[in-house]
Amino acid sequence: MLLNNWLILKQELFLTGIIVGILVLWLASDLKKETWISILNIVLFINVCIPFIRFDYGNIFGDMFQTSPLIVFEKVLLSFAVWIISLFSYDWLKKLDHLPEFFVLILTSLLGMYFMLSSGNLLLFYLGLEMSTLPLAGAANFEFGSKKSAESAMKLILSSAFSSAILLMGISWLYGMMGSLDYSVISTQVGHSPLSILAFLLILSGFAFKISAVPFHLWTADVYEGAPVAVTAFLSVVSKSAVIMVMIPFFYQIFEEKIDVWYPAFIFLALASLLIANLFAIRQQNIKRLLAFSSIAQVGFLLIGLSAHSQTGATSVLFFLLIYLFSNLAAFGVVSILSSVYGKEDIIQLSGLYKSHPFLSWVLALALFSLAGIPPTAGFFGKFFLLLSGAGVSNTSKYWIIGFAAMNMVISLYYYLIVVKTIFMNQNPEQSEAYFPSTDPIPMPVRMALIICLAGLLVVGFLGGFYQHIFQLLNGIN
Amino acid sequence: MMPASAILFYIIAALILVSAILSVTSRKIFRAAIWLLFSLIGIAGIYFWLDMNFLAAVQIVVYVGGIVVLIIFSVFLTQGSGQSLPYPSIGRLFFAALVCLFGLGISIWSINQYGYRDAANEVGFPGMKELGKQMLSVDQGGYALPFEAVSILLLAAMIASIVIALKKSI
Amino acid sequence: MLNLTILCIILILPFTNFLVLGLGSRSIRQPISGYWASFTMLVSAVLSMNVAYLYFIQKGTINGIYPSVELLRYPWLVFGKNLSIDISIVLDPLTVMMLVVVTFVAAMVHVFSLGYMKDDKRYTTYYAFLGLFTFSMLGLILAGNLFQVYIFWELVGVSSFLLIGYYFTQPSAVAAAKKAFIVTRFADFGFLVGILIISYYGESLDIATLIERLSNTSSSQSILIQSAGWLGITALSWGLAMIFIGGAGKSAMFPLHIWLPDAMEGPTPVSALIHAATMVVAGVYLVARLFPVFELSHSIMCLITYTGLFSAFFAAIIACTQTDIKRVLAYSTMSQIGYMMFSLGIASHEDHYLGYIGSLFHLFTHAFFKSLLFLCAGAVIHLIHSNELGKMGGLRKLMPITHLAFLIACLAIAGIPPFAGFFSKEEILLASFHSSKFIFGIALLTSGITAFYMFRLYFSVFWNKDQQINSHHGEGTGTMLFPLIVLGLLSIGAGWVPFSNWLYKGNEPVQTHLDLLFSIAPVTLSLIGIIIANNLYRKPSDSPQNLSQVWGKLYTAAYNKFYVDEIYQWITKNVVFKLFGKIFSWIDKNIIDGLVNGIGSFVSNVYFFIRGIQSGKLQDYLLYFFGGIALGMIYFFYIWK
Amino acid sequence: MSHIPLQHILFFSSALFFIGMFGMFTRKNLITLLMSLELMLNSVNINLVAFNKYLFPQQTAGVFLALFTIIIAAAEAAIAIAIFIYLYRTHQSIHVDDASDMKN
Amino acid sequence: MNLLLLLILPLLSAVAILLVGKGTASRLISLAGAFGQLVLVGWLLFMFLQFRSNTPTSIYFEQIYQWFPTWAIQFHIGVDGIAISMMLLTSLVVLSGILVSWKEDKYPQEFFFLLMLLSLGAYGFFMSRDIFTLFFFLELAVIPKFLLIGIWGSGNKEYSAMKLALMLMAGSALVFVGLTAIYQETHTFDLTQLAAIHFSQSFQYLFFPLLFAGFGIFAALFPFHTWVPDGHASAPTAASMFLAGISMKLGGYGCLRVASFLMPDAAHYYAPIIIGLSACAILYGAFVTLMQTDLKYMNAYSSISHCGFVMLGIGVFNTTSVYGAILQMISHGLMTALFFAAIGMVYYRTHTRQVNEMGGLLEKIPFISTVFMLAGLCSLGLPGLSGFVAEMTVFIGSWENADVWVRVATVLSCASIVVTAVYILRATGKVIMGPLRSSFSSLRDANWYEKCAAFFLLAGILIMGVAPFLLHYITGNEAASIVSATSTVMFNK
Repeated sequence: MLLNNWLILKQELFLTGIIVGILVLWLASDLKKETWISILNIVLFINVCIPFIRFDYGNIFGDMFQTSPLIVFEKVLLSFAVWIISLFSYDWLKKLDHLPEFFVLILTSLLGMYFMLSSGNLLLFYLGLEMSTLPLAGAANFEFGSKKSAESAMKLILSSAFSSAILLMGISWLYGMMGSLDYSVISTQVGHSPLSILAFLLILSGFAFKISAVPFHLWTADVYEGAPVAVTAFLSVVSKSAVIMVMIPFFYQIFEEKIDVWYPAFIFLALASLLIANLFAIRQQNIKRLLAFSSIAQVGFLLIGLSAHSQTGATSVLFFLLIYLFSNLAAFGVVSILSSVYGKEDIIQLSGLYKSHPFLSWVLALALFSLAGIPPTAGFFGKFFLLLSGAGVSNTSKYWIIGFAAMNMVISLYYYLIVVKTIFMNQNPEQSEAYFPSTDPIPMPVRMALIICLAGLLVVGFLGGFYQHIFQLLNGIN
Repeated sequence: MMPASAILFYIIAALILVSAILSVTSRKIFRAAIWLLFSLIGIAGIYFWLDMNFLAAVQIVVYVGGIVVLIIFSVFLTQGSGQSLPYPSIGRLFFAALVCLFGLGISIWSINQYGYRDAANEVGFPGMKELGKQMLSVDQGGYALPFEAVSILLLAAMIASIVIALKKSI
Repeated sequence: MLNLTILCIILILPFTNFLVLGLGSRSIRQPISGYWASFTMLVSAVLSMNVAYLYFIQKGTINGIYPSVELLRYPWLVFGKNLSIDISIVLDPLTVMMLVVVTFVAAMVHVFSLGYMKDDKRYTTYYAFLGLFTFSMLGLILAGNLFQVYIFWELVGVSSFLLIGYYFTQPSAVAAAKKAFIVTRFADFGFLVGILIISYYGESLDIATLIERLSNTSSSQSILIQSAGWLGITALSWGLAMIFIGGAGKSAMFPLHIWLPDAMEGPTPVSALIHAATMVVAGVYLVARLFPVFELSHSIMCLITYTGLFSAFFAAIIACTQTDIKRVLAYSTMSQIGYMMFSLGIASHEDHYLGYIGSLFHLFTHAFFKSLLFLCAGAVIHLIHSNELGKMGGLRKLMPITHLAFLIACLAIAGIPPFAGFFSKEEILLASFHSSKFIFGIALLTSGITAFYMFRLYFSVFWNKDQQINSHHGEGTGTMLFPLIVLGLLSIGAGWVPFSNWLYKGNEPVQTHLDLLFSIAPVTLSLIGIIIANNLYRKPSDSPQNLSQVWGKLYTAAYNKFYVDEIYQWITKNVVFKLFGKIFSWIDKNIIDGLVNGIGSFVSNVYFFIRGIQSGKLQDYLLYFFGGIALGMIYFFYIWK
Repeated sequence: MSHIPLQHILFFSSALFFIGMFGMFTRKNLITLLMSLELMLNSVNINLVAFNKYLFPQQTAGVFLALFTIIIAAAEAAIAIAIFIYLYRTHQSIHVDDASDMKN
Repeated sequence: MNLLLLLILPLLSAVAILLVGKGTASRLISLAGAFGQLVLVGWLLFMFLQFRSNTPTSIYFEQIYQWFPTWAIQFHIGVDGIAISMMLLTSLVVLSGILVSWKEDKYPQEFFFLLMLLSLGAYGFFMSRDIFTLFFFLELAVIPKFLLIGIWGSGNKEYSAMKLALMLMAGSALVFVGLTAIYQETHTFDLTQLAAIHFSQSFQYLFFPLLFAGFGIFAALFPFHTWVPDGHASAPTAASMFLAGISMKLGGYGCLRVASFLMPDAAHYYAPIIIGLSACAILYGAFVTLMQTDLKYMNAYSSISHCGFVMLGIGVFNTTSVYGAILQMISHGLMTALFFAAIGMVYYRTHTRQVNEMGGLLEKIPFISTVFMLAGLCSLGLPGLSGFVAEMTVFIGSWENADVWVRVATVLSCASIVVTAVYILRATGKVIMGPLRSSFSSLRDANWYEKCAAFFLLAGILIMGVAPFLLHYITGNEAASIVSATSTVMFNK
C-alpha cells in the first residue's frame, strides 16, 4: 500500500494510535488524573484537527473503505463531539478510577463509527456498528457504585445485541439475494420480492434501534438515565449522529429503489417518535431521562428531514445534527456538573440555579431553547429546514405531517420550558442559600466546553454559507 | 430415496432445533447451558456438512470452547446450579410464542416466495488456504481491515470485561 | 369683517383655558385662573355677538335667505374616496344663534362660578373643564360635517362626565357621572350607526352635501336611500331614527332621560351651563340641523313629535313631586326640551315651519331663563348647603336679588307675558294647534303643570316657612349676582328679539305675530297653575301632603320617577351583567380557557395511560421492538399494495 | 448436500432464530437470555454460510461475515457476562426483572 | 438610511447591558438604547418622507443579502409607511416601557436585556421583506416573553408564562405550516416576489386559514385569545406594555401582510368567518371585561376587544377598513401600553390591582390618575385621542361592505363602544374616583421617569388623535396599495 492509502486512513490510524498510546502509557507510567485528562483533551483536539492537515479522499481495501469530503466532515463532527464530551466530563473523569480504560472504550466506539461511516461494505458496516456499541455498553457500567449504571449497561448490551441479531438476519437474507455485501452491488439490484422487503425491514429496525426511534426506543430512557453523563452524552449525540449520517447514503443511494418502503416507514417512525417521546417527556422528573425523550423527539424531526429524499433533505439533516450536537452537549455539560455535585440529576435540583450560577443557567436554557427550535438559537434554523425539506416530497398528506411535527414542537416546548422555569423561577427550598452550591468554581475545561457549545448553538444557525457548504458536500447524494 | 447426506442434515437439524427448544425452556439453568452446547455443536456439524471445515472449527473453538464455558462459569459465579428457574407467566409465554410463530410464518412464507436458484453448479469452494489469504489481503475481496478492526474491538471488550468484572461492588 | 380669525379666537380661547389651566392646575393660583377664564369667555361672548351682528346685520340676506358661510374645511381624516371627516367651521343662522347662546351662557356661568366655587380646592381644574366643555360645544355647533358633530358630541359628553363627577370623592357624583356618560354613550351608538347609514347612502359626511343630495328626490343617492331598507323600513328612516336616538340621548328624551336628574350632582353652575342651556339642547340642535333630511321621513317626524311630547308631559308630572331643587329644575329642563323636540316634529312647510322656528326660539329663550333658574338655585344652595326643598324657605328676605331673578325666570318659563318664555311657547303652541288638537291639548296641559311646579319651587324656596339660617351672608358675591341680573334682564327681554326674521326655513322670514286671543288659554292655564302653587306652598301647610295622599299611587310613582331608573337598573344588572357578562365570562373561563387548559392537561396526562410501555423490563422492550417489526410486516405485506 | 433444497436450510435457520427470540422473550435469567441470543446469532451464521455455499460459491463474503459475527458474538458475550456478574454483585440477583429500577 | 442600524442598535445595547452588568449602568444603557431607537425611527421617518416625494416605489431602504441560497432565503429588509409607523410605535412603547420599569431591582440587567431583545424582534419583524426572516423575528420574542413574565411577573405567573409561550408557539406552528406550503409552491420566501404570484384557489383555501389563525393567535383572534388575559395580567408592567402594545400587533401585521395579502381569494372567501369572529371578539371581549375586577385582566380583555377591530378591518379588507386596522394597531399599541403603564404605577404604589380595593386615587396621585383616565378615555374611543380615529375608520370601512352579515357584525362592533364605556368608567369610577381609602393616604405621585414614560405615549396618542392626517400621510397610500395590489391579483385570474 502506498503512503497515499495510509493517508486516507489517517483519522482511523491516529485514533488507533491514541488507543494504543493510552494503553502503553497506562501500563508504563503512573500519571496523575489531571495530567491524563489534559493530555487526552489535547490529543482529542488534535484528533479533530487531523484531516485539516491534508485532505485525502479515495477508496481502499477494494472499496471496502471509502472517504470523501462528506465523510471526513462527518468524522470531524463526531470527534469534535467526543472532544467536547471529554472536556465537560472533567469533574467526573477526575473521580473515575479507570480513566484510561474508559477512554479506550469511548475511543474504540468512535473508531467503530469511523469504520461505519467509511464502510463500503455491509461487513465493515456491521463491524463498525458493533464496535461502536459494545464498548459503550461497557462504558455505561463505569458509574461504579450505582445500581442504575449496571442496569443500564445490561439493558444496552442485551437490547443492542438483540437488535443486531435481527439486523444481521436481514443482512443475511439480503446477502442471499445479492450475492455480495458491497454497497455498489446492492444498490444496483434491490428487488421487490417479499423477502427483500422483509430483509429490508429487519435492517431498518436495526437502524431505528440505534437512533432510538419509536417503537424501538424503549431502551433509550433507561440507559440514558443510568449511564454516566459522559456516556449518555456520547450515546445521544455521537452514536445517534453517526448512525443518521450513515443512513443518508444508505437509504438515499444503496436502498434508493426501496423508497416506497422506507418513506412510509420513516414517516411512521417519525410521527410515532415525535408523539410518544413528547408525551413521555412531559412528565419526566429526571433531566437525563427528559433529554433522552427529547433526543427521541429530535429523531422524529430528523426522520422527517431524511424522508425528504433529496439533497436539501440530507443537508438539513447534517446541519441539524451539527446544531443538535452543540445544543445537546451544552445541556449535558450542565447536567454533568449537576450530576457531579449531587450524584443524581433531578430537575427539581435545578431550582434557583440562576441565583447561584447565571452562566450555567443561560447555557442550559439556551440549549433547551435550541432543542425546542426557538430563535435566535440555531435549533430554529435546523428544525425549520428539516421540516421544510420534509415538505418537499410529492406526497398528498405531507402538510399533515409537517403540521403534526409543528404541533409537536409546541408540546416539546412545554417540557423544555418546565426546566427553564425551574432554573429561573423556582425558589430554592432553602431560602437563604442557593440550592446548588456556588462555592466550587466551574473548572476550566468545562467552562470552555460550555462556551464552545453556547457559541455554536447561537452562531451556527446564522451561517448560511456553512449550510451551503454542507449542501455542496452532499453533491451527488441524490 | 433420500441420500444419506440429506438424512444426516435433517437429523442434525432436528437435533439442533430440539436442543435449542430445550435450551430456551429448560428450568434448570445448567441444563439449558448444556442443551445450548449441543445445539452449538450441532451447528458446527452443519458447517461440516456444508464442507466449511474452517468455520466449523472456529465454531467449536469459539462457541463451544469459549462462550459456553464462559456461560457455565458465570452460572457458577451467579447461582447454584440446582436452582430452578422461575416460570414465566402464561400470558407472556403465549404471547411470545404467538409473536415468534407469526415472525416465523412470515419468514417462511417470504422465503418460499423468493425463487432461489436450485443448488448451483458445484464450483469448488475456496479452501482454508484461500480463506487465510483473503483474511489478510488488502485488495478487492480482502478482509485485512475488518480483521484489524475486530482486534481492536476484542481488545476493548477484554478491557471492559476485566474492569467491570473485577470491580468490587459497592 | 366676518372671517376665520374671529371664529378661531372664539374657539381657541376656551380651549386654551382648558390646556393652560388643565396643565397648570396646581401652579396657577386660585383667583387668577378663574378671572382669566371668565375674562376670556366674556371676550368670546362679545366676539360671538359681533359675529352675529356681522352675519345677520352686516352681511345680510342673499335672495331672502341667509347664506351659509364655510370658513374652514380641512380634511382631518380621510376614509377613501367619498367620505372624510373635514374639520370645518360653517356659519348659518342656526349656528350663529347657538354660538351666541353658548358663549353668552358660558360666560355668565364662568363669572358666577368665581363666587360659587371660590372655596373649592380644584378651582383651576374646574375652569379647565369648563373650558373644555365650551370648546367642545362650540365645535359641535360650528361643525359642517356630520362626523365632526359626532366628535364634539362625544367631547361634550366627556366634559359633562368630568363636570358631573367633579366632586369625585362622593360616590353619588361618580355614579351620576358614569350614568350620564353611559346613557348618552348608548344613544351615541345609535347616532354612530345613523351616521354610517346616512353617509353610506349619501356618500358624504358633509352636512350641506348630504342635505342637498338627500332632499333632492331625483338624485341617485336619494333614490337609493329611499328604496333600500330593512324590515320594511327604508334606510333613510333607519338612519334618521338612529341619529334621532343620538339626539334623544343627549337631550334626555324619554326613555333616555334618566341621566339628567342624576347629573345634578355636579356643581350647580355646571348644571346651568351644560344641563340646562347648552349641551342638553344639542339633540334639538342636531335635529334642526338635519331638518331638511328629517323632513323627508314622515314616520321619523312622528317619532320625534311623540317622543318630545311624551317627555315633556312625563317630566312635568315628575317635576311636581320632586323635593330636590335641582331635580325639579332638571325635570323641567327635560320637559322644556320635550317641547322643543315635538315642536320640531310637527314643523312642516304647510305652516311655514312655524314649529321649527318656535322650537329654536324656545331653545334660545330657554337657555337664558333656565340657566338663570339654575344659577339662582346655585346661589340658594351656596347659602343653604343643601338641595332639599324641605330645608329652604323664606329666603326672599335674605337674598332679594336672587329672589327677584328667580321669580322672573319662573314667570318666563311659565309663559307669562311679557317674559321671554311666553313668546317662544306661544309659537310652539300655535304650531301644535295647527298640527293636531291632541298634541295641542297635551302641550297646553304641560304648560299649566309647568307653571305649577315652577311656582311650587319658587314658593317653597322663597316663601313658606322661615328657616333659621345662621349665615353671615345672604346674597353671594358680586360675581354671583352679576350673571343673575344679566340673565334676568335677558329672560325678560329675549322674547322681543325678532327671532323669526333671522332664523327661518324657506325663502323668507315667517311673519309671526302675537295672536292675543290664542294666548288666553295657555296664559290662563299657567295662571291657574301659579295660583294653585300659591295656595299650596306659599305658607307652610299640610295640604301638599294631603294632596299627595289623595293622588296615592300616581304620586308615589311620579315621586319615584315612574320607576324608569329601576327598570334600567334591572336591565343593567340582569341583562348586561348577569346575562351577557356572567355568561360570557363563564364561557371564557370554562369553555374557551377550559378547552385550552383541557388540551394541555390531556396532553400531559396521556402519559399516565401510556407510561406502562416504559415498564423498565427489558423483555417488554424487546417485545415492543419486535412488535414494531411485526407492524411493518403486517403493513407491507397486507395493507400496502 | 445438493439434495437438500436451500429453502429447507433457511426454514431451519429461521426456526432456530425464532426459537432464540422466543427465549429472549420468555427467559428470566440474564444468562439464559444470553444463551438465546447466541442461538439467534448462530442461525444467522447458518444462513450466511448456506447462501455462500449454495448460491455464490465463487466468493467468500458470507463465510467471512459469519466468521466476524462469531468473533463479535464472543466479544459481546464477554462484555455481557462481565456486566451480568457486576449486576449480580450490585443487585444480588441475576433475574432480569430485578433490574428494572429505571422505569416511568 | 441603513435599516440594519435599527437591528444593530438594540442588539448592541443588549450586549452592552450584558457586559456592563449591574443595575444603574444597565438602566442607563437601555434608556440610551431605547432613546436611540426612537431617534433612529424618527430619522427613518424623516428620510422616508423625503425619499417618497422623490422616488415613488413601494418599499424603501431595501437591502438584500443572500442568506441561505439553498432555500432562496434572503435577508431582505425594507420598509414602507405601515412598517415605519409600526416601528415608531415600537420605539415609543419600548422607551416608555424602560422608563416605567426604571426602578426594577430584581435582576435589572437581565430585565433590560430581555426588553432590548424584544424590541429587536419587533423591529426585525416589521422590516422583514422575506417571510423566513419575518417568521424568525416573530418567534424570537418567545423566550424573552416567557422569561419576563415568569421571573418578574406576579400572580400565577408561571402558568401564564407557560400558557403564553405555548399558545404563541402553537400560532407560529400554524404559520410555519403555511410558510412551508407557500415555499413548496413557489420556492421563494420573498414577499415582493410572492406578491406577484397568484396561488391556486384550492391552495389558498387550504392554507389561508392556517396562516391567518396562526397570526391570529398572536393578535388574540377570538377563540384563541386566552393567553392574553393571563399573560398580560401576570407580566411585569413593561412586559405587559410590550405584549399588548407590540406583540399583539405582530399578529395583526402578519395577518395583513402575509395571510390576506398573499391569498386574497381565500381572504375574501373566509371573510364572513373572520368578520364574525372579530365581531364576536369585540363584543364578547367587552362583556367579559365588564366582569373583571383585576385591572390588568380588565385591560387584557379590553385588548382582546380592541384587537377585534384590527381583525375586523383586515377581514373586511377594503382600503378604508385596512387603513382602520392599521390605525387601530398603532392606536391600541399606544393606548394599551399607556394603560398598562398607569396600572403598573398604581400597582407599584397600592400593591393591589383589585378595583374594589382602591378608591379616590385622584386626590393623592393626580398625575397617575389623570394618565389612567386618559388611557381609559382613549380606550373608550374619545375623540381627540387615538382610539376614536382608529375605531371610526374601521367602522366606516366595514360599513362600506354592504353584505348583511358584515353590516350586522359592524353594528355589533359599534355596540361595543357602549360596553367599553361601561367598563372603563366603572374602573375609573372605582379606582381614581370615590372616597379615598385611608391606607392610601401616603401615596406619592409619579416620579420623573414615570412622567416621561407617560409623556411619550400620551404624545403619540394625542398626536394621532388630534391630527390623524399626519398618519394618513405616512400610511394611507400603503393601505390603499395593499388592497389594490391584491385586487388586481384577484381579478387577473
